[in-house]
Amino acid sequence: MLDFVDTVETAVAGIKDGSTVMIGGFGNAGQPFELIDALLDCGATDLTVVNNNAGQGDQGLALLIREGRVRKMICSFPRQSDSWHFDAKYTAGEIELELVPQGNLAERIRAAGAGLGGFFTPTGYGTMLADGKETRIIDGRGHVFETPLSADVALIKALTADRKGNLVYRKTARNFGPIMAAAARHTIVQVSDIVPTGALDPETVVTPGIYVNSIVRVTGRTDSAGTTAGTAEKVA
Amino acid sequence: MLDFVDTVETAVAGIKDGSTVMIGGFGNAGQPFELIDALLDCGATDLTVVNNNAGQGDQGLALLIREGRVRKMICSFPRQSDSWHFDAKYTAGEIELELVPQGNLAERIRAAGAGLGGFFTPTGYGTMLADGKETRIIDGRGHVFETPLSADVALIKALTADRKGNLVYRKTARNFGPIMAAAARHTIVQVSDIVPTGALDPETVVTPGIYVNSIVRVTGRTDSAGTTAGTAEKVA
Amino acid sequence: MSFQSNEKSLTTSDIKRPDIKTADAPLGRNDLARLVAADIAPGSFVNLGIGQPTLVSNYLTEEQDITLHTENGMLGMGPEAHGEDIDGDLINAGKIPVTELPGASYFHHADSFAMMRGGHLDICVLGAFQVSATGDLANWHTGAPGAIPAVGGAMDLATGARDVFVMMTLLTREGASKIVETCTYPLTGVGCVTRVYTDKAVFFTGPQGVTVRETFGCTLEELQDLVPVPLTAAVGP
Amino acid sequence: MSFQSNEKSLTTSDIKRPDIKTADAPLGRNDLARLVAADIAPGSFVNLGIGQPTLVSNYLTEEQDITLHTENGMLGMGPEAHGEDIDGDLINAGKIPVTELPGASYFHHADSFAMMRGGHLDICVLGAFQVSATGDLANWHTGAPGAIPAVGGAMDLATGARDVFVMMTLLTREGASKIVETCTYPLTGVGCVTRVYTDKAVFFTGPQGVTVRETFGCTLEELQDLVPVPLTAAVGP
Repeated sequence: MLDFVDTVETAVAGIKDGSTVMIGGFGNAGQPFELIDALLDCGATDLTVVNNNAGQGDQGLALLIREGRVRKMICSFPRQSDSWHFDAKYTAGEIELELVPQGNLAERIRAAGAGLGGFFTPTGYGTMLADGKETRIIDGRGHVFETPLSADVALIKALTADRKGNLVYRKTARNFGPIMAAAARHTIVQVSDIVPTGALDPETVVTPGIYVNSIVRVTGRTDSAGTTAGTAEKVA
Repeated sequence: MLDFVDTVETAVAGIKDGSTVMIGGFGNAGQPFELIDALLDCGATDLTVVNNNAGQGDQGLALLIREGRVRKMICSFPRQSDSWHFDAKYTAGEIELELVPQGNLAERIRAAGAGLGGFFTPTGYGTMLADGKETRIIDGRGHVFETPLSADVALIKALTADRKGNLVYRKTARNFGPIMAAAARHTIVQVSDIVPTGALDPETVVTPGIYVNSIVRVTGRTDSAGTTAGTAEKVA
Repeated sequence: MSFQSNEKSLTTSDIKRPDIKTADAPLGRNDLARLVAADIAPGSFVNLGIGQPTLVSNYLTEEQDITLHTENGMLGMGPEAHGEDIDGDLINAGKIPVTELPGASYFHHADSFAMMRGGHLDICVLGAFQVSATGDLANWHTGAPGAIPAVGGAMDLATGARDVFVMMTLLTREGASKIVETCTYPLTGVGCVTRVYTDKAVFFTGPQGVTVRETFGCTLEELQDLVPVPLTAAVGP
Repeated sequence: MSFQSNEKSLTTSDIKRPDIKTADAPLGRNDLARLVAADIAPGSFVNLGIGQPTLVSNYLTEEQDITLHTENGMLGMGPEAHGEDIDGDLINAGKIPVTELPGASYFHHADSFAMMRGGHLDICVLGAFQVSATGDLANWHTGAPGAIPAVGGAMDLATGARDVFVMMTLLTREGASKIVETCTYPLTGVGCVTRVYTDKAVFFTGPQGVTVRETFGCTLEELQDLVPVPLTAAVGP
């Protein structure tokens, strides 16, 4: 079922302790900052978070990690120049890390949304990231077995939604949004704009509304991803 | 490398005997009729053909089958009210059939384009279409192992191409086109229109030009899929 | 607020029918289609199989706001197209020209079957040759010698939707029950059917066996005489 | 007309250089980038890794008509964006603002890595800590105790492109060869590197071991003194 909610607080209110939460975005592009802030405020803890990175600077996911709310990160690139909160928790042994090559991460998320039981991928074969995993030679090439990665909740950002929940994205901010929407049991989307049903060309819909559960309109952040806090606006 | 060719004959001239050829389309929607006719005329034989069906009536793929040019069909639904040419060859033991559930067929084609070694799918588990295949219980549910399905050549139909080979499709004529384009080593596309580079919105491209090798403009067939033969037009 | 589970579950209409009902007469195809339509929860995403299940679309109301999926790559399918509305590029899985409703979307075959296999469709309605007590489905192949097999999307539909409803006559022309202990026809899917709508009764199937929600023109006892598996009255949750 | 194979293959420039060439001096980073750029066949689809490989884009000519891929979901990436052209929604894999060229396209992460893994990119250019004689690559992790591992798309890039070119200095600061018999750093990919561009020579790597295409400021014999694996001059096909 699809709901249009008025505030990011309402949107995330159902997230329970111990949940696995996918968070869209690659760098700042496509990061649902306002939903992450609301997740911080709502108090849910013991979370497993799936994101390409493990937080940057002193915002968003980095703060969730600093506050000790993330039990485990599943990501491809935790260590960055400004990932100090993750670095500290990891070095202290206070956060678990499952490191996955970025393409395997994306494909595992897709597999969950697509109802597959797992797949063999050449990526990572013969490396330490295949340690302990099933391997198989297929057509003379080594492959690693990877399992689907699903989530209780996905927090993603899109450009525009219609009233059926169909989504379009903007440029490289699309990244993990479409596959996370399909892989999560409950998908919460922040959008810049909500348009009437029929206003999106059916040929150009990227995420059909079937994958979307909650939509909240958030304005106030510029596309160049400044640090201005956004505000949720009451939808029409 | 991308070529724009003047005729469907030139487009298919490189197809060799013994090739595996994917043909797009579901029913008449998205069927590249003119490319199939050219394949018939070019004389290539001993083909393995991948299509959802096994030819209808007295046109296109049905004629290829009638002429004995198809050694093997890989499809989900060969038997139709008007699949008499396939029926006759099959009953006479003159054509091999690999029957694949439609979603597994689509996913196997996608897996080939995506460079995966295979996947476990719940579809078909416990049925005769899983006979002889590896099975595995994953999270309490039975799965069948399915392998990627690639091709030497794909013949598909799209609505519009730009000069970079980017494609957009029309309504349910999209069907197998995008995944076949990615799964074949050489993808030949017939389009209704060719536009300058930059004329397609980058957000709405369905098949990026990286998956396309030859493009030919074909006009003359109406969208309601009459039986008028189309003609290839010299591209600008 | 609690989030919807991805698991198979009974829809709201089950909650409304704690007691078994008995109608005066067997249901015709259209009445059966009307009943199925009324049982689909508002806002559902539904795939209607080729043949009898297609009739269900005639009885869906605008208030229900049901979104129809067709596996050849579309959500938001409208009614069959006629006359000038016919467009060869816009067909359903039965290859019949259809129309597009506002809010529709198109996608390729792998994405379409990923949607189905991933459990995102709430309900799929299918015809059947046989359904077993535990919900095994046989609806694609008679297994007759020399028959050319053709499966299409039947196995994907059976496996993918959260709830699989079957619509069929209870008995074959020869009078044999299509609800059976074990399917003798080749299987389409294992343990996938959750509900069977027939002219004589509505059944729930699953790991616990077969229960009866309501009967049409017969008592539960009379029904039991026709069906070779133990039947019990369904109770509310 | 014959169709292009999907297998790893040498590009046209190899055919043009049957004899080993020797330049007077080692190549600087920019000259090396210029050389790599010139070796990329016209019309290629290319992914340039973060760091030194990015320099290659400065030397690609319009006539080459190279399409750049960035794994965060774009084909047709243009140069780095500056000033008013900066758009937070348009970044490359290094999270640097870039621009969009005519004919670009956007896609999601799974489609982007499917494109890479499926062998559709002609060339990927990467930096490296070490490359083995058979083309094993180590470029993601020093393996130092306590180091926080981060792999990003390195393994996918190494495994996916038809040809993987490495750009690096031949020697470490301590003077050790980065071309080695067996990598001592944790591997990124097995047997994936086809060519290594260094300041002192261009090498081909693969199942048959290491051959040298050209040297810069040293003879093949002098080069052999630096590299602990047998070197032979590359011959034309």
